[in-house]
Parts: sequence; C-alpha cells; structure tokens
Amino acid sequence: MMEPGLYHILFISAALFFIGVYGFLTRRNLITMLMSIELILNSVNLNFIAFNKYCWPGKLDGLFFTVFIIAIAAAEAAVAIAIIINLYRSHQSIDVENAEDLKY
Amino acid sequence: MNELLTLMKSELLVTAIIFLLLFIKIGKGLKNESLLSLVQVLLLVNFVLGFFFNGEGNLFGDMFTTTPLIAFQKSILNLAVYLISLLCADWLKKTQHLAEFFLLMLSALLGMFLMISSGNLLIFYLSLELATIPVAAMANFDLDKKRSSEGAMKMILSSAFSSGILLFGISLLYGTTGTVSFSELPGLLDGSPLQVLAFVFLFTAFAFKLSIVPFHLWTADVYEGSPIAVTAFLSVVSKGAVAFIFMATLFKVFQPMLATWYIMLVILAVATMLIGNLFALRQQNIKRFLAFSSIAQVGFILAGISSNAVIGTTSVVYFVLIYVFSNLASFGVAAVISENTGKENIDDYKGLYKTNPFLSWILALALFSLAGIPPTAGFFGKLFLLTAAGSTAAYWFITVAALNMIISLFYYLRVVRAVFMDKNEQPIEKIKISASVKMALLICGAGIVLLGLLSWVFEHIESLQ
Amino acid sequence: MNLLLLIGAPLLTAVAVLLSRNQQQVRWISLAGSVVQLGLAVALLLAFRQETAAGNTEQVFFEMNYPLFSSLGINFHFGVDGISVAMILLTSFVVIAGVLVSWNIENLPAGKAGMTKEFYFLLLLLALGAYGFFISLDLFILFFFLEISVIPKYLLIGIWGSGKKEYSANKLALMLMGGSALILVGMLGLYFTAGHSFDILTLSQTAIPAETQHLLFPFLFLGFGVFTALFPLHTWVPDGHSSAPTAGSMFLAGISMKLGGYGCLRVATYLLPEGAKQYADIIIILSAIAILYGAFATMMQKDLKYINAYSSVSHVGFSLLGIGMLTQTAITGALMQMVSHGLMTALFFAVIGMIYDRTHTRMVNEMGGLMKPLPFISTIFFIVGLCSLGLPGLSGFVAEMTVFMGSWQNDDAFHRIATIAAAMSIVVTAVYILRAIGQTAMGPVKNESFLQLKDAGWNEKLAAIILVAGILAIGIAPGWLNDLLRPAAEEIMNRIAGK
Amino acid sequence: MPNATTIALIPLLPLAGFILLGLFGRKYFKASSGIIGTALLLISTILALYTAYDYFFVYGNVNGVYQKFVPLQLTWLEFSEGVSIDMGLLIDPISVMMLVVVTFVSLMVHIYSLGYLKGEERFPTYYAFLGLFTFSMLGLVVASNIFQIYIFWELVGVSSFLLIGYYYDRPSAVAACKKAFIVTRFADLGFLIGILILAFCSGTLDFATLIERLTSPESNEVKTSVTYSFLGVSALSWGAMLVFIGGAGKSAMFPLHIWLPDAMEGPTPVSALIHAATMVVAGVYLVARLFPIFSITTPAVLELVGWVGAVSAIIAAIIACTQTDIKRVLAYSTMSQIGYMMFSLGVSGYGGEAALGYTASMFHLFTHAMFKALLFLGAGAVIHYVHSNDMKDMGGLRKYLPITHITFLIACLAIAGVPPFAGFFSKEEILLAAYQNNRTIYWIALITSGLTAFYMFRLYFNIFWNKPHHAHGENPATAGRHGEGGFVMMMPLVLLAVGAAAAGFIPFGEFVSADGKPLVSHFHLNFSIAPVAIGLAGILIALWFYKKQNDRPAKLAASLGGLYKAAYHKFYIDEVYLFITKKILFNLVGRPAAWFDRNVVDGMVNLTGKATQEVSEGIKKMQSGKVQQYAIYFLAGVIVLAALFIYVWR
Amino acid sequence: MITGSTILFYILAALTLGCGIIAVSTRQIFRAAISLLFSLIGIAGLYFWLEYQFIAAVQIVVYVGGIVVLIIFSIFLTQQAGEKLPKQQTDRKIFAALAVFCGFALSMLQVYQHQFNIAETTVAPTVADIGKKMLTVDDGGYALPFEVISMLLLAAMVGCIVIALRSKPETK
Repeated sequence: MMEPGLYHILFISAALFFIGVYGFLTRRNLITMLMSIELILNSVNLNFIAFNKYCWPGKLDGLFFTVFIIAIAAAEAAVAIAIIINLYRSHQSIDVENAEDLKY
Repeated sequence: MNELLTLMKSELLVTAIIFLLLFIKIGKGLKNESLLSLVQVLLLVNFVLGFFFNGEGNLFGDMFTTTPLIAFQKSILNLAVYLISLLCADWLKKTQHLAEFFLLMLSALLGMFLMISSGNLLIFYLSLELATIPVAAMANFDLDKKRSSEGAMKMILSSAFSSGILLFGISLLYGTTGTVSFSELPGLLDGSPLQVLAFVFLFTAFAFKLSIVPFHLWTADVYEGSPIAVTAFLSVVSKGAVAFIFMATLFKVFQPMLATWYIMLVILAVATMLIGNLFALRQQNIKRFLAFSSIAQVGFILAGISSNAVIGTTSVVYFVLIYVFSNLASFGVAAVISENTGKENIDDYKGLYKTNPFLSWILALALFSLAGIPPTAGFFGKLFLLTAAGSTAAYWFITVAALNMIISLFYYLRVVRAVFMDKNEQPIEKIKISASVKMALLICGAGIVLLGLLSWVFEHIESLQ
Repeated sequence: MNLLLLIGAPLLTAVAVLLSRNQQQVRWISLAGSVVQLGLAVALLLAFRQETAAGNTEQVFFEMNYPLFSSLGINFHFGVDGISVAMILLTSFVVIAGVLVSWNIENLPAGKAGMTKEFYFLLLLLALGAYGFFISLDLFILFFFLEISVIPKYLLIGIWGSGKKEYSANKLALMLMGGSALILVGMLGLYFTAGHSFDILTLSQTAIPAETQHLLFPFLFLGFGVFTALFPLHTWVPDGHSSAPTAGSMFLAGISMKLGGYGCLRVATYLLPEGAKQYADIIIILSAIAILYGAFATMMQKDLKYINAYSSVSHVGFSLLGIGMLTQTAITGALMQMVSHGLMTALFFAVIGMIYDRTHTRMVNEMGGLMKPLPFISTIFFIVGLCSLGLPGLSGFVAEMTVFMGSWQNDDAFHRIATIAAAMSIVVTAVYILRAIGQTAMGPVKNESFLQLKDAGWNEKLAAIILVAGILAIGIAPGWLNDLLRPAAEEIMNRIAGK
Repeated sequence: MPNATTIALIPLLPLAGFILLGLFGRKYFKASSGIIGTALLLISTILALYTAYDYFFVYGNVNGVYQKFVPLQLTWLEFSEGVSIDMGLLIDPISVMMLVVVTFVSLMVHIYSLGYLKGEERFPTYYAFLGLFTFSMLGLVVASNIFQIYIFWELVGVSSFLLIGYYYDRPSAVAACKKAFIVTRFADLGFLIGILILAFCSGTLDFATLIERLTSPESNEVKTSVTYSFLGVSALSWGAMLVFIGGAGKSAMFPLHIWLPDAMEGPTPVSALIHAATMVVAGVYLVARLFPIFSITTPAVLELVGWVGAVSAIIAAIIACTQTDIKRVLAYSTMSQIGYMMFSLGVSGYGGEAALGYTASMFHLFTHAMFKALLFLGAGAVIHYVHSNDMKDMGGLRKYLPITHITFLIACLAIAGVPPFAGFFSKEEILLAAYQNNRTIYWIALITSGLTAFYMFRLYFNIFWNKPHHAHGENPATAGRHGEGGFVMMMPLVLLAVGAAAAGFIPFGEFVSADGKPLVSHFHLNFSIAPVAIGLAGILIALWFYKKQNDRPAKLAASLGGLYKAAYHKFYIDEVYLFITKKILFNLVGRPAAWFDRNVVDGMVNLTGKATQEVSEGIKKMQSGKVQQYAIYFLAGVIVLAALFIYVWR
Repeated sequence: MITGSTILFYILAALTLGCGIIAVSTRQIFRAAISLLFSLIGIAGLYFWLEYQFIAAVQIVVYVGGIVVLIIFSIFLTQQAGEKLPKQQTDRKIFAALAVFCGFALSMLQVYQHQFNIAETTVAPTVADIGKKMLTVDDGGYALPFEVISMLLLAAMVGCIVIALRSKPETK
C-alpha cells in the first residue's frame, strides 16, 4: 500500500467522473441522470481541490472553482428539475426514452 | 469607478434592464404590448449606446477584458437581440411570461458579454453557464407543448454533460499549469499529452455550444422544440458569442497548440459542413431545417478560424454579422408564418409567393445569403471565410468547403422552390404583418443586400484589431 | 467612356421594373432599358475603335479602379479590351431580343405563372451579371458577377419553365454552383500564390510557378467549363434549355454559356499559361469529343429545344477547341464562335419559342409545312439553321473557319486529327439541321389546325431581325470583329508564349 | 486593263436582285419580280459579254499569253500574317469564259422561268433564289482566293438546296434537297481540309501566290510539304486529293453522285441552270483552277482525277440507258459528260500540245452548258405540257411541240457528237487528248460516247416518236391551252439551240489553255471516224428500238437480266449510302451517343444527387432523438479526438 | 507505512466510489439517491482528509443539505419512489461501458505519465482568506465571479418559477 497522494485522488476523481458518465449514458430515469451529473461535477471538484493542495498550494483558483461549481451545480440542478417536472406533467413519465418526439 | 462604467458599460446596461424588468414584474406589472414596446425601446437604446463610450482595458485583475473588437462583437449581439424582440413580437405578445422571458434572455446575453470579455477560465465557465442555463429555461417557455419541454430537457442535460467534460478539462489544465488566467496560460502550455487531453476536453465545450459535429446532436432537437424566439436566439446570438470567444481563445490562449487545433478544426469543419448539409437535405420542419443549415454554417466559421490570422478574425466577425441578418430574416419569416398559421413545414410554404410576396422575397434573400449567392452579403461573408481558410494553402479543404456549398444550395433552393414554384391548392393565406416585424424584416433585408457592398464595415472590423 | 454605365443601365432598369405598376410599364421600361444598353454597347464599340485608331496600345481601355475590400486586394476594377467589347455587344443584342420575344409573355404558355414584373426583373439581373462579368478586371468581382447570374436562371426556369422544370432548374443551379466552387478554389489559389491580388492585370504580370499553375488550371478551366458546357459537364444544358422559357433559353445559351468560355480564356488560359499548355491536349480531346458527340446526339433528338441544346454543346466545343489549340488564330476563332454562337443560338431559341407558342409542341415529328402558315418564322428558322451549319455569309462560318485555320497551324498529327474530327461535325450538323428544318418548316402540313396560325408579331419580327442583323454583320463583314478580337488574342498568346 | 467596277457588278447585280426580291418580293413585287430579276441579269450578261470581249480582244493577251488579272482584292478576314480570306476578282481565260456561260445560261433560265413558273405562289422567292445562285456562282468563278471559292462553293450549295426544295411541301423534294446538301457537304469537308493542307503548305490562301509557291519544285514550300506525309502520301498530294473530293462532290462524280438524280425534284429550269450547266461543273472548274498544282506537283492525283472521271462517265451512261424519268436520264447524262471533262483534265499535261486535255475540258464545259441547258429546258417544256416526268406518259409529241422537238433534236445531236454540232468538236478534242495520254481511258470514253448517243436518242424517240400521244388527245380542250409555253419559253430554246449548233466553231484553243498561250488544235479527220461512227451506231440502235412502239426494249432488258436490273437500280449505290447513314451513323453512332448522354453522363450527375440523398437518409439514425445516444457520440468524439491528437498527430 | 490517515483515505475512497457505482447502477431510485448522498459525503470526507474543511462544509451544506434533498423531493413529486427503474438496453450499456472504459483508460494513462509539479509545502487556506478574496475587486479577487453567480442564481430562480409553476397544466 502506498501513501495516498495526488495520483490516488486523481484516480478516484477520474473513476468517479467516468462512473458518472456511465450513469448518464445508461440511466433511463431523468432524475438518476441528473444524479450522475452531480457525480461528474463532484469528481471535478475533487480534482480541483487535489491540484490546489498538492501542486499549487499558494493559489486559490482551484478552491474557488470548486465553490462556484457547487453553486452552479445547485442552479443547474434546480433548473433541470424544474424542466423535468414540467416534462413529467406533459409526458406523465420521466423516462428519457419516452421523450424522443424530436428526432431525425 | 469611471473605468468600471465605461469598460463594463454593455454589461451594466443589460443588468440595468434586467433589474428594471424584475422590478416591473414584482411591482404592478404591465400589459404585454406596452412591456414589449418598452423592452424594444430599451434594447434599441442599448444597441445604440453600444457604439459610444467604448474603452479598452482590463478589470478585476485580468478577469474582464474589453477591446474595441469585443465591444463591436457585443454590439452585434445587441443588434441580434433587438431584432429578435422585433421579429418575434407576435409570439412574445402572446406569451404569459414576457417579463421573465426577457429577463432570462438578457441574463443569457449578459452571460455572453461576460464570456466574450472573460480573461479567465473561471469567469469563462461561469458566464458560459449563465449564457446556457437561462436559455434552457427559455426553451421550455412553450409551457404546454410537449416538444418544448423535451427540447429543454435535452438542452439542459446535454449542456450539463458538456460542462462536466469542460470542467474536467479545466481541472487538468489547472493541474498542469497552475493557472486559469488567459494571459498566463500560453506561457505555461508545453503541449504534453495531458494538456492535449485537457485541451480536447475544453475544446468539446466550445464544440458543443457551436454545434460542431459530432457534438451537435442536441441542436436540431432543441431548435425544433423551442419557441422560435429562443431558436433564433440560440442559433444567432449564442452561436455568435461562442464563435467569438472560441476564436479569441484559440488565437490568444492556445496559440502554442496551433498544430493540434488547426488539424482538429479542419477535420471537424469538414465533418460539420458535410453532416449539417446532409441532414438539412431531408428536413421538413423549417426550424429543424435552419438548425442543420446553421450547423453547416458553423463549418464555414471553423474554416475561417483555421486561418489563425487577422483575416480570419475579421472574416468570422463579418460573417457572424451577416449571419445575424440572414438567419434572423429566415427565422423572422418562419416566426411570422408559424405564429399566424401554425405551419412550420416547408411543404406548407408552397405557393407562398402568390399570397405573401414580401415574406417570400425576404425569405429568398435570406436563404440566398445563407447559401452564399451574390449579391447578398452572405456571398462575401462566405467567400472571405474561405479566403481566410485558403491562406494556409489547404486547397483540398477549400475545395471540400466549396463543394459543400453546392449541397447547401440544393436544400436552400428546395425552400425557394416551394415558395416560388410549387403549386398549392391551399396556400398560406395572406398574412397581415405588424409594423415592427415588417421593419425588422426590412432591416434584415437591407443588411443582407448592403452589407456586402459596403466594404467599410469589413474594413472597420479589420481596423478594430 | 464610363463603363459603370453598363452596369448602371440594367440595374436602373431592373429597379424601375420592380417599381412599375402594370404590364405595359414593365415592358416598355425593359425595352427602353435594353435599347439603352444596346446603345451603350454600340457606343462602346465605336469608342473602342476610335481609341485603337488613335493608336492607343494599352492592354485595356477605359480602365477604372475603385477600392472595395482594399485590405484583401479586392477592387472594383473595370476595363475592356476587344474581347469584352465583343461580348458586351453580344449581350446587348441578346438582351433586347429576349425582352422583345417576352413581350406578350402573359399570353404565352410560359406566362401561366404570371409575375411578369419579376420575369423582366430577373432577365435584367441576368444581363447585369453578364455586363459586370465582361468588364471586370478583378477576379473577385468577376466571380461575383458570374454568381449573380446563377439564381436568376434558376428562377426563370423554375417558375416560367415547362416540362420537368424544377428538376432542370435544380440541376442547372447545382451544376453551375459546382463550377463556381471549382472556380473559387482556383481563384483563391491564384490569389495566394500571386501575392494577395485578385487583379487580372497584376496577375498577368506575375510569374506563377509552373507546378502551381498545373495544380490550379484544372480548377479554373473545369469550373468555367461547366458554365460553357464542357464535355462531360454539359448535362445541365439539354435539360436547362428545354425547360426554360424562351427568353430564358436565349439568355442561357446566348449569354451565360459565354461567361464560361470567356472565363476559360481570360482567367484560366491567360493567367495560367503553363497550365494551359499542360492540359491543352485534354481540352482538345474533350472538345473534339463534345463537338462530334454533341452533333451525333443532336441527330437523335426530336424536341426542337433539345436539338438546339445538344447542338450548342457541339458548337461550344469549337470555342473550347480553339482555346485548346493555343494559337492566336484559333483563339480568335474561339472568341468569334462565342459571339456567333451567342447570337445564333439566341435566335434559334427565339424561333423555337415562337413556334412553340403557336403550335404548343416542340416535337419535330408533330409539325411539318410550317412554311405555309408561318413564312417569316420559317425563314428565320432557315437562316439560323444555315448559320448553325456554317453557311458562308452568316456568322457561324466565319468563326468555325477561323478555328480550323488556327487549329491547323499546329503541325502535328494529334492536332490535325482533332481538327479533322471537329471538321467532320459540319457534315453531321448539316444532317441534323436539315432534318429539323425539313420536318418542321418543309414537307406537307401534318396538322390542319396549324394552317390557322398567325405569323410573327412586330415584337418577334424585330427581335429576330436584330439578331439576324448581328449574324449577318459578322458573316458578311467579319473584319471588324476580327480587328476587335485579334489583338486581344495576340496578347493572350504572348503570355502563353512567354513574351 | 480590266475595270473592277464593271466586273464586280456582274455578280453584284443578281445579289441585288436576291436582296430586293427576298426582302420585299412577296409584298411589293409579287408579279413583277420575274421581270426585275431578268432585267438585272440581262445587264449582268451584257457586262459579262463586254468583259469577255474586252479581255480576249483588247487587253488580255500580252505577248501572246493570256494574263491573269486581279483588278480587285479586298481582305475579308485575316487569320494571321499573310493568311487571309480575300474577296477578289480573278480575271483569266477560264473565269471570263465561265462568266459568259453562267450569265448567259442563267439569263436563259430566267427568261424561260417567266413562262414556266407563271402564277406560282412563291414566284418572287424563286427569282430571289435564282439571283442568289447566280451571284454565288459568279462569285465562285471570279474567286481570287481559295477560301473565297470555298465560300461561294457553299453558297451555290445552299442555293441549290433552296431551289431543289422549292416545292417544299413535297416530301420527295424535301428529301432530295437534304440529300443534295448533305452529300455535297460531305465532299466539302474534304475540300475544306484540302484547303487547310494547301494553306499550310503554301502559307497563303491567294490563288496566284499559292500556285506560284506550290508549282516550282525548288520553292521552300514544296520542299517542306513533301516532308510531311500521311499513310505514305505526301501532304501536298493529300491536299490536292481532298480538294478534288470537294470538286467531285459538287460535280457528282462517282461515288458522290447520288444526289444529282434526286436533285431533279427541283423546278426544271433550275435543273437546267444548276444541275446541268453551271454548278455541277464547278468541280471541273476547281480542278482547272488549281490545274498547275495537280499537273506539276501532284501528277498522281491528276491521274486519279482522270480515272474517277472516266468511271463516272461510263457508269452514268449505263444507268442513263435504263432510266425512264426523262430528267433523271438527263441527270445521268450530265454526270457522264462531266466525267468526260474530268478525265480530260486528268489526261492533260501542263503546257503546249500535251495540254490539249485542259483546253478540251473547258471547251466541253462550254458546249455542254449550251446543249445540256437546252435539253433540260426542252424537257421542261415537255413536262410542262404532259405534267409528268416519265417517258411512259410521253410519245409522239413532235406534232404538239414542234419548236421543242427541233431544238431538242439539235441538242441530242450535239451531245451525241455528230458533226458539225458543238458537242462533236469538244468531244473530239477530249478523245484525242485521252488517246494521246491514256488508252484505257480512251476506250472507256469511246464506249461511253456510243452509249451517250444511244440513251439520248432513246430519250428523244421516246418523247417525240414512239407511241402516239393521246393524253391530251382525249381532252382537246386542255390540249390547246397549254401549247409550248409561248415566246418566253421558246426564245431561250432557240437561242441555246443556236449555241449548241454553232459553238463548236469557236477556236477555243486560241483563248483557253493551261498556260495561257494559244493552243492550236489540229483537226484529225482520221481520228474522228471512230467516235462519229460509234455515235451514229448508237443513234441507229436507238432508232431501231424506240422509233416505234415495240417490244424490243423489253426483250433486250430481259436478255441483259442482272446487268439491266443493277443499272436500273443505279447499281444500288443509294442503298449502300442509306445503309451507312441509317444503320451505321444513326443506329450505331447517333443513338448510342444520345443514349450515352442521357444515361451515362447525365446518369452520373443524377447519381451524385441521388447518392447524396441516400447517404442523407442512411445517416438519419444518428439523430435518434435519444439524448443519451447523443452523449455517447459526444463522448466517443472526445475520446477519438483526444486519442488521435495524443497518439497520431503528436 | 500504514497510518490511520491512509486507512481513512482508502475507506473514504471506497465509500465514494462504491456508493457512486451503486448510485448509477441500482434499479431502486430511492436507493440510488441515498447512495449518491453517501458518495457525496465520502467526497466531503476526502475534503476533510485534504484539510479543506471549508469546502467540506460547503459540500455537506449545499449538496447533502440542498441538492440531494431537492432530488429526493423531485422523486416524490414524480411519484417514482416505489417503482423499479426501467432497464436499459444491453447494447447501449455495452457501448457506454466501452466508451467509459476507453475514456478512463486514456485519461489515467495521461495522468500517470504526467509529472505534476508537486509542491513541497502545503498550506491550507483559511476561511478568512477565502472571504477576503471573494470580495476583492483587484488582481486575484473573485468579486466578479461572485456577481456573475448571483445573476445566474437569479436567472435560474426566475426560470424555475416560470417553468415549475405552470398555471394550468393541460394534459394532451
């Protein structure tokens, strides 16, 4: 076992990122897709913090990035949920496969 | 403080209008008609003011930059928004949430202004989101239409996904260079694989917003589902703003990676033109049709950007200006027809010329401009883009681009044919066009005809750099 | 002489037409406009001759230069040499004839679509494109005017055409657009290799590396070749012509196919002499094929418009052959052929239109004996047919003979065989022209109702007479045209010879 | 010195007639057009006669040699330095002689037509065309430039076309005029290429310079042009040969003669003018014009000319014996006689005594113009009277058409070579020339001479004797009205008959010879016996067969069997041509070309369009409407791009 | 040397990734939401581990207290709590997995090949620093982003209100 360091955290964040991506690609429920997005954003946050800590401790860019990303994630999630709810009202379903009138 | 007022003038003006709208909404509220007129006047004032008191400099460290060129780009966007407010008046008057609509639209516009002016990846990211999330909400403004919410859903999810990838890229970039500032980045880029990876991730966000193939798939669905005003906004304002910042970023920030992005642009430009054109060929819905055509147009913008030279910047800005007029004219006609008759299919346009010659001529003019046929300005715009692309001696590339113009002509002519040639038992009846719409269409028409021949516009843009 | 008048006249006319109120005004304004254009063209010819007589030896006359996109090196640079003058003259003849034959368009089959105002507007726009094209000395502007003429053609065919008009219009527009795409590439290549200039005069002074020339020449030549129906890129011609309304066909064949020929010579060959030398043999082969193949294909056609369209392919082959032969005489001949073919084919289409408007058919086997009810039209048909088969005294002969004489100056077997092959077409041409005439104008009257037909009206007569006058002016006294074209051809040859 | 204006007026007056009548005839000169045309031509004729007198007796002969004059030469179209088409007037013995022949015969025809075509709907048009033809023919005759001759060559071709197709509503006339034009056009192609070759060899188009440069073996032009060869034949020979093909086409030499018999569909006076006296001899004239080249530089081609002439002469004579359409008989006879002229040139040398053939040929051209025009006009009178071209409808007409009968008989005697009629002298010289140079041709000519006498008298007897005429006898009312056509039709007959009878006494050799020096022709009585005898024999045989109606001709035909049938069907040459054009050109070249164009070339274009749309349809699945699929594309795009730029395009 | 901190790290990592995987794979939507919650808590734990307490706090407040609650509410709103999630097509899953794997492999390869500039000292920022920076307008200040985010939140709020408070839901 190695002393956990930057690479370990990068591994975790990358793994989380792609887990999120996988979820986004495969979940049929819109809310679970949104959850996957949250995972993606969190993995990025972790990246920023890790870089800030290990590589550029003197700077605060990474940290602020994280803060703002969290804020944006909230805003995005809010709007997305509003849209999803609206979609649910009109489609009576939040299955993404049911919302594909627009195609070709 | 004075500096803040001049340099951030556009942003402050837009913010002022946003808050005015907010107060109006919170307060008594106004009738749609009067509110619309008010907004139109405000936007006009905003547009006109865009040409005065322009400064050059940085604010907030180097987070916010402005130059005459950026100011001009903002003016183009202002103009586009003003025209949309005129063109889509029919739809806007009917909507229940007019104040909110403009509030969101102007927020997005603000986001775009900040994006163009951003001097830092953080502010860029935030303004990008500011320019996206409200639009996603706007896309859902046809509240009782299924398609509208479907489009909005696709947009918000795709853009969230894309910003996830963007952020991942930014984080890697930050990790390797330790900075997110545009002015510091170029010196720190060494072209290591990880940076290339990060750059590609970053690139895709632009590609997503610009609808570059294969990141374009959301475009058509969202355009079709959204209210026409939103579609017009998306296709013109949003695209234009992203094109500007994209170009600025590539030219200034990622200059060390020129070799990478040049090839990437060429490949993607070809793919974009081709796919956009091939899809546009068989569209029936006019909005969807214009969506794909705008994708193909982006391919040409990419060609212009690939020049990596002053001529590239000039011709892209010039093209976007022309594109504003041409695309808005076609969207305007589509909006008028859709709002008055509910028809959005190209087949429904058959025989339009018999009943609505004015609309038909404007539409034809706009489509010819999009296709790049003289004497419309689109011809010059497109040609200059290709000239820019040719400056790297990539003949095969301009050949492909030029051949793509043939395919695009084919489908533009399809609409022209429907309008002018095809017979129809029940053509669209004579539409009474309101004064503001007519004026906007005339402005667009005049822009399309004159912009190419008034070369000082082009030279003005060139002089701004 | 101020060349801007040549652009201004059609432009003003077109605008005036758009603003006019009724049919009557539209027609008379168009006619007045085209008379003015004819006047201008003739004045230009006279002024040009005066200048030459005064010993002016400049390469182009009446030059004018206004910056447009000066940073890109794009200028409104205008000027004329003999070739341009001849082409402008041709255009003005065809324009006036086109306006005249469309005089009663609302009563004709083509006029069902209505929109007379728009019809004339588009015709004038097309003319504008042609005039602008011929006087441009800036490649970009030249291209601009070339492209201007595409869409009016599309609309003219698509709206007022007959038969499978949409298909033909589409095909025409797309193929021409393809041509311009190639031109565009070649043009940009030229622009960048020659130091950011679109100016023809500047480019002609620039030494362009031979490899670049070899690379760019096909683009430019094929591109313009599409416009002038270079085999095998000619297939828009039969369909386009057959579907177009009369004036549309006249403009298409009389003017716009000439744009291509002019471009092949002025742009491709003149600016890229090394390229021209490199590809001359291929051009010759293609044009010889076009000449013979077009002629043979014509033999099998039954529709009059197809006959003329295919014969145009064949005739235009002579221009291209002349260009490919790269001798001064052959190039002069090529240019003469362009002028001659322009007049002739416009007249041919005019006649076909007149016949079609009356009989409502264009099938030769449904006609016969039209000489009896329609003596004037049939006589014109005879004249134009004879011109087409190269009868001395009419323009076709002069042009073809000049091409042959010029071609023969190359003294190797390849050029000789190509010349002989091309010359063979004069027999085939005779066959199909006489078949067409024999089946329509001569022979017994097949359809009794044709006996009631009315002969040409004043407008049609005037149109025909104007064009016949042009044909005769060249056919009987070719000297003036030769004087006009030869120095210009010589200039081109000088560049090719590297002088 | 020749007066350019006078001479130029000779062709220009008929041209004026053409323009005047062509433009305004139908409206203003409906009735008077004939008079106008005739009057103009009368002036022309007078001028031509004056010119001839002037030339031959006043200034033409300098130091015993008839000079060539070019009183007028205008550059019409300059191709390059020194090579230009000039419009000029070349005055030399043969052109002056031709001026006289053309104007005179044309005048006769003009006058004759006043009666023959009276009341026709397109009377002015007819005279306009006649004017055009006369102008073109005269222009051809005086041409000073080889390209000028080609120009007028084409113009006579088209006038011939227009006049043959004068009855444009008769399908047969339409077919005939097309055929005439196309066949001669084909020959003209040879002529054109020949011109190109000669022009290339000599560097000029001007006759005088051309001949000068190409006839002196030391000149550079000859030396260089000999070095070029194709299929083992030198360029110059090719040039001469191709020019001759042009001449052969126009002069209806075998195998390009097929148009001539059909050309008889035109009005008979036209046949007299164009297809007997003037245009068809243009080929002979052309060879005569370029005779120095043929004779000095390319003798082999000249021999070919001789053989083609001889073969044509005999074939035509054989066919003529079997035809029943009187105009066709005359047409074949024309062909046969032109064959005489042709081979006469072919057996001629260039100077002195050896050049007898040249003089003889021109002489025969001259006399032939007289008697053949007369024959046609006579035939026209007959046709006018019986309204049929066929011998079967005729017979015993001598009582009804006395003047025609006599003049026709004179012409027949002249053509049969019976002394002292014109034909005797010219034919005698030709045979003599052939005898001196080429015996085989002489024998052929001799046989032809007998055949000529036979078929001419077959014609004569069939028309004027044989069975009694009854067509009009049954209906005397119509018989009286027609008559012989009045003074305007008879006057030309008589004048021409005088010419046919007396022209032989002109000392032709004094005036016309290959090198311009007078040629004294010796009259050999001994030599004349054979031809005259054979001619008389032919006449007698014809008399035996056709004087009275009997079954001898049928028996003869039956006994000859295949030969008769073949000759009756003109040796099936028409069928061969028909096969070549219809089957090969139309079906094997034209139809595939048209098919190829519509299906392959155009198919490619359509295929491109279709393929684009197919692809467009094929990739529509990409836009599936599923947002997750979009994301997969997105991700794949990212990964592929990143991988490409990390691993491939470093 | 296995220290407590190392063990803690691995536990947190396992929690984050494990719950993340459950969150994207379970067919019980409620269970997914809860796993997401734990995954986010794991990340907050990692922030603590990295000594970025402020961020950890924000993470817990905003994510755990805000977003996840929002998500759970929306699950209730769309009446999905009890149902099993629909199954995805297998080919989509395979393609997704493939793409994800490639992407992951590609990025990890690059990350591991890259020599990061690892600093010697680690200074954890204090909340005071963060607060000050947040309101600084000069170089190095984050006032502008702060304002931007406020505009964004305003816009998002307005947008949500309009969309979610649809006056008369019509069913078609």
